[in-house]
Amino acid sequence: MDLGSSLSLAVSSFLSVPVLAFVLGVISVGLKADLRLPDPVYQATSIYLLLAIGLKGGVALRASNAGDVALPIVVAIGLGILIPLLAFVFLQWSTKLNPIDRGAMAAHYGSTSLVTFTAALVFLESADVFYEGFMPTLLTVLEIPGIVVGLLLAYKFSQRTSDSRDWMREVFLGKSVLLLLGGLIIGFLTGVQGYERVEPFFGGLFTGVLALFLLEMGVLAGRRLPDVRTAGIGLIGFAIVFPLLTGSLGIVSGYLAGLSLGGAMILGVLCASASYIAAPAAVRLALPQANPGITLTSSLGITFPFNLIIGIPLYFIIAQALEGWLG
Amino acid sequence: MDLGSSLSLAVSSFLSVPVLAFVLGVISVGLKADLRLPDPVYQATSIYLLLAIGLKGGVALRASNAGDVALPIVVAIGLGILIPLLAFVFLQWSTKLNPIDRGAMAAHYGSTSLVTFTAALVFLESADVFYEGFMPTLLTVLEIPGIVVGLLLAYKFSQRTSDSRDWMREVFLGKSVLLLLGGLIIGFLTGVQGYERVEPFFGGLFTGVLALFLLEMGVLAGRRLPDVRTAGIGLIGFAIVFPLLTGSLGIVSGYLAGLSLGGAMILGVLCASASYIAAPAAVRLALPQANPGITLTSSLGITFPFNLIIGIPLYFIIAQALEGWLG
Amino acid sequence: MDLGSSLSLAVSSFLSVPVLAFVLGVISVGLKADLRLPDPVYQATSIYLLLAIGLKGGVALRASNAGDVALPIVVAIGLGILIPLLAFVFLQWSTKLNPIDRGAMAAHYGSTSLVTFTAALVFLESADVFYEGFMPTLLTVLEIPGIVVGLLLAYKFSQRTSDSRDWMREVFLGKSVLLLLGGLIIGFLTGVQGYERVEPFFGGLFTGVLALFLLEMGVLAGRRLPDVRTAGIGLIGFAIVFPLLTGSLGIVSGYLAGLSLGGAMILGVLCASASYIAAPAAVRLALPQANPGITLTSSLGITFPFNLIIGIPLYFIIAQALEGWLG
Amino acid sequence: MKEIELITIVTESVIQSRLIEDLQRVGARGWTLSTAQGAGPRNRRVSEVEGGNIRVEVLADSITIERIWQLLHESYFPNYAVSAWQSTVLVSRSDRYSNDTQKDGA
Amino acid sequence: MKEIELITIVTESVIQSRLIEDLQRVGARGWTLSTAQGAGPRNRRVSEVEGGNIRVEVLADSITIERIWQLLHESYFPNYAVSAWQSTVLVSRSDRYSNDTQKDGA
Amino acid sequence: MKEIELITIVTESVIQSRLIEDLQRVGARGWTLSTAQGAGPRNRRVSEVEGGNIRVEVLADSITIERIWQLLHESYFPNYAVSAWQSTVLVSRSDRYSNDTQKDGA
Ligand SMILES: Nc1ncnc2c1ncn2[C@@H]1O[C@H](COP(=O)(O)O)[C@@H](O)[C@H]1O
Ligand SMILES: Nc1ncnc2c1ncn2[C@@H]1O[C@H](COP(=O)(O)O)[C@@H](O)[C@H]1O
Ligand SMILES: Nc1ncnc2c1ncn2[C@@H]1O[C@H](COP(=O)(O)O)[C@@H](O)[C@H]1O
Ligand code: NA
Ligand code: NA
Ligand code: NA
Repeated sequence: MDLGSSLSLAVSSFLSVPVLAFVLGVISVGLKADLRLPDPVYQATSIYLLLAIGLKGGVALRASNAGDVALPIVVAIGLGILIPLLAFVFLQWSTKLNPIDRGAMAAHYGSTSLVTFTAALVFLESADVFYEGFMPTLLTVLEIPGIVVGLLLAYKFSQRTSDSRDWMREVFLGKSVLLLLGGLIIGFLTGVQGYERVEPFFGGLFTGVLALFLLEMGVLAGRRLPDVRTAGIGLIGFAIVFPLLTGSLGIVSGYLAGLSLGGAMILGVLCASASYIAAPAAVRLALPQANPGITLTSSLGITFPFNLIIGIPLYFIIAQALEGWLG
Repeated sequence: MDLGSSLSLAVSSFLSVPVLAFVLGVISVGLKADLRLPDPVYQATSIYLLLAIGLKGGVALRASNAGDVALPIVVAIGLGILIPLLAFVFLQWSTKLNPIDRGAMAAHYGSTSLVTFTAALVFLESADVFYEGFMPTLLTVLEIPGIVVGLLLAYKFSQRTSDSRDWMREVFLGKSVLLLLGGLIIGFLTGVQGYERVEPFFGGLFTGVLALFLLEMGVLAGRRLPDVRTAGIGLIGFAIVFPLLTGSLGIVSGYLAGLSLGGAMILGVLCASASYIAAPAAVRLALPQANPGITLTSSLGITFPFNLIIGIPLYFIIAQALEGWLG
Repeated sequence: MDLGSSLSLAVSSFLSVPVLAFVLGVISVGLKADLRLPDPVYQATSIYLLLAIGLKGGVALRASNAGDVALPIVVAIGLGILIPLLAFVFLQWSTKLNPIDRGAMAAHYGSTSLVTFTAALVFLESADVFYEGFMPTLLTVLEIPGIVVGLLLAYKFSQRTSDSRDWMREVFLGKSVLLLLGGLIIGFLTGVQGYERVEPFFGGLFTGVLALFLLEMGVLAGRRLPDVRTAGIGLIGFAIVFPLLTGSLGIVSGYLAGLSLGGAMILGVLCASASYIAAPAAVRLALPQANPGITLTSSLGITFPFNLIIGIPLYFIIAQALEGWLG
Repeated sequence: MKEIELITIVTESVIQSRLIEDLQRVGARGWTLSTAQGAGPRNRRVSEVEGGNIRVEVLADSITIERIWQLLHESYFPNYAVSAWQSTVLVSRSDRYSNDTQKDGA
Repeated sequence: MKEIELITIVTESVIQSRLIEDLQRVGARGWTLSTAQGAGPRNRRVSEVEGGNIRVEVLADSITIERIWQLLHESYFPNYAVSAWQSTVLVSRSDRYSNDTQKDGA
Repeated sequence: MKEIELITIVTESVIQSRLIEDLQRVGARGWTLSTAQGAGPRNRRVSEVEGGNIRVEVLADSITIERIWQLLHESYFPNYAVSAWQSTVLVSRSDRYSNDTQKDGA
């Protein structure tokens, strides 16, 4: 596949219903007419996406060879520890944030974004590119370590003692981890036959529900835009350059772990994406002194739209370019 | 198709799941056991219907010839201006309402009802009758002018000055307009291929979700029934006769604008239907002195059920009858 | 079908997505991270299930022979009166509950559980076993009499006078009865052709939505588990032994009423299951002195999980065993 | 501005319609209701399955409030999970809420 | 602990954004809003279709509260379904809510 | 009828379970919670993504209320978006809410 057709993929990715719904959400904020879903529906949608991703991944995991899965999991854990360290150092260099805010940022960028991941799957499926079905396992694995490392960095470098009372629970037993993990296990146990019976719900509706969810994400991201303008070049730079860096790191690691083009690209997306659900809640509890305005502006206001619109096709192009050497 | 088969169509329309669900909702009010959907789910359902209608219309619009669409749009705008004027005059003649309430009524009947429109589409699809796919464009076009003309009439004839602070926004950037228009544009941009990926959600579920929505509409309409009894013959007459008039006007205009049987019938439905979501909100903000009891009793308690159960098959029969001369 | 394949059916029933989702819900409570659906979504899901069950049953009812349906209905009414009497006596013998609490329990066990019924349908469909399509009619018929008899027993034996002000309405015109009955009638009127248009929504999504609902039920049941430990052997014994008894009674009665293997098994499930939605609400209004802790612990904390995981395959095996003699 | 009494009642949502009817029967001319969750010393209820608590506020003259307390004591406190509290607040247009002086005749 | 005024406004949800804007315009430095249902002597509204009532609470100094009452009298009481009541409550960090002494300079 | 204190706390929903635990730890025997939205002078929070505010009411004796204020000052005011206010209300069955006289032994 040459660059021309890659670019046309990028355009058709932008013109997919979910991405356009995101843009509609952003625009609606500008028009002061937020197209938000009612909160309970937004929550239900997010439960649906987590379970659906988990289920599908579990079914695929069962069909996979344990040997094929083990190395990517180990690599993902390594990346989950490495990336927040990189973020912490990068931010010291590019911004004047204090250690607490840097730890908070590290926790966000060390963890992952379900929706970005999902959009990448939809991208590959539209393009008919193969990826390893067990990728949701890596999503689950990458969810937690980044948050823990980020928080520990903040505690260490701010010389505060941690009241780990509820954040441990929040991190390890948060709803998103439980639903993903639960879905994985259910999918694994039920297998192809069991999945078939719920496929019209968890499979057929998936892209449509994602579009609805992205409409809402567009509103949330749009509300952050005014803050982006005042965020400072250091933070904006981080929110765009850092994902490119970790995205490429993820792709290379993916190839080295034996993943296919699609799998390597998705590992790249996982590394490049920043959490805006699990991490913010955990950080708010564990690091109340951190300024949530900064982390959300960066992860939700800049990195998320960047990844969704530019990043996903870009990581794909990068993965294609590297395939010859590493794939 | 002769009258006999038209009548059998009418019966089978009444016996469709969405219409029967509406009847169930009405009956449940009589039994004091309102079968309402929880409010957030009702709102989400309405977002879904607007987006789904818009998307499908946008995909069809792209496949249409600009020339075929232009004339119907112009005609629709003309009808959107004419109908509230007719309503204002008709009401002066048939009721004792003051100019403010007449303006409020004109705004409701000048705008359109999404659900009536949708039920008409489902009717035509069940009957395998062709209609122009771009009809949602006309729905969007007809949403706004009627409300504006109605409000201006009220201001002019009550010699009040308008505090147009928020109603302009409410009218032009209300959620329903944004979702419809957004859906249209997304559908237009994404085309058939993009739509295919969300079709199981936005297409496949459509009639079922409409049934759920109509259950709720039945409850809302049923609650208006006690007020209908005390409404006075003038208002009741208006709520039934006026739609017949504007419905026929719409059908004739549709044929003159070059629409097919199905298209003309749907333009008739759009003209005959009265808004009960966009208009009430705008009127409440712009004309707080108007009595919402009157407008909702008329539009939701009489015209909506009338159109849903009798009107839709009737407009179809009228459209068939006129097809020979005008089609 | 021999015992071996029956057992393998039981295992594959346990490994179905809905049952595993239930288990996930229970576990999440143990991990203090309740995976509850937002309340409005839970309510909407329950409306959906009731309507969907009713619709499908109504379509099947229309296709049935009146003669084939009449006897099972009469038998179901008889069981609806008999079972609460049995429960009342059984509890006097096995526990020290006062007449009010026994009446409350009788009302719960005399009525039925939609979700257990639904899970049984899904079980039979997975196993490709025929059942009479009109079974939802029996579900509807069995909903009410048990509650009434249970309440009357409580009043009689506690020598209290009943303030029947709102419980009559609650029992006879509760939402679940209205939705089931409404669905049945709509299905009956609309027939196969009308149903086809909403099948992707009400049929295709059914098992998936059930899985989501069971996730929530798992949380609710899991919250009852601490109470189960302190419930006393008499109550626990009742909650497990009584369903086995009434389940077998239902199966035998089903065969005698001319039902097939699948139909008899489902009648058994209806008899064995205890209400945890309609009955609790009615009992709370009609018997405020009754302790809801006891009835919910028994019906939701013990009987429901027992039926879902062990009961359904067990009733199927019993029905198979009896088929030779009675079927 | 006039003083009037405000009573807030938190109870199980399953008895919502009965409570509202009862309140109107003893003289309340209006009410405002929100949904709520809660815990208390009694905590014996079915509401978990049925959607939690309701929180009802009623503005009324002190005679009506007196009757509401009586209603709660007779029909609600013994068997249902209820908390209720009363305070005095200032309103304008006080005849909207009171049965003493039905000037606005609604 | 200092005394400050609390006004609670219950009205139709359709005018939510206008009301919030108006409150801020006359000096409220914050607000808390919940959704609600209700009935009252007037009951003339469109809210049923649009999602019921809202219940807005504003803590403010008495001058601002005075201006809020005036706002209600001029723009809301005549045409919308509204109930409102005022009471005095104790807060800590009272300068957060008051315009009298803007020490925290927000 | 006895007087008792009512404290209302509005804060970010993300800390709901921590707050409820803390309230019970310092002696609250019950609580009522509704969801809410809001704005204030601080407005620094993550709640937008997580579902807005919560509004918690606690009836308690004045010693417990005193301890709740202390809790808020130490653990909540510094870092979270919080508003809180206190008032005195009348309740019947006051021993349900108070730790002074635990007559009902719950
Ligand atoms: N001390 C309290 N403060 C605030 N609300 C309370 C208190 N105690 C009880 N409640 C509320 O009253 C409801 C009923 O209490 P109970 O009857 O003890 O179950 C609870 O669910 C709470 O919503
Ligand atoms: N006496 C009252 N007590 C509590 N709330 C009231 C009362 N009267 C009216 N309300 C509330 O104020 C809203 C508007 O009242 P109205 O203007 O009479 O329609 C109602 O929907 C109720 O929520
Ligand atoms: N003046 C006020 N009146 C009512 N509620 C307020 C006020 N100020 C703040 N709040 C509430 O307290 C929350 C936290 O305020 P803040 O700490 O300023 O972000 C806000 O989201 C509001 O719900
Ligand atoms: Na990442
Ligand atoms: Na119209
Ligand atoms: Na039963």
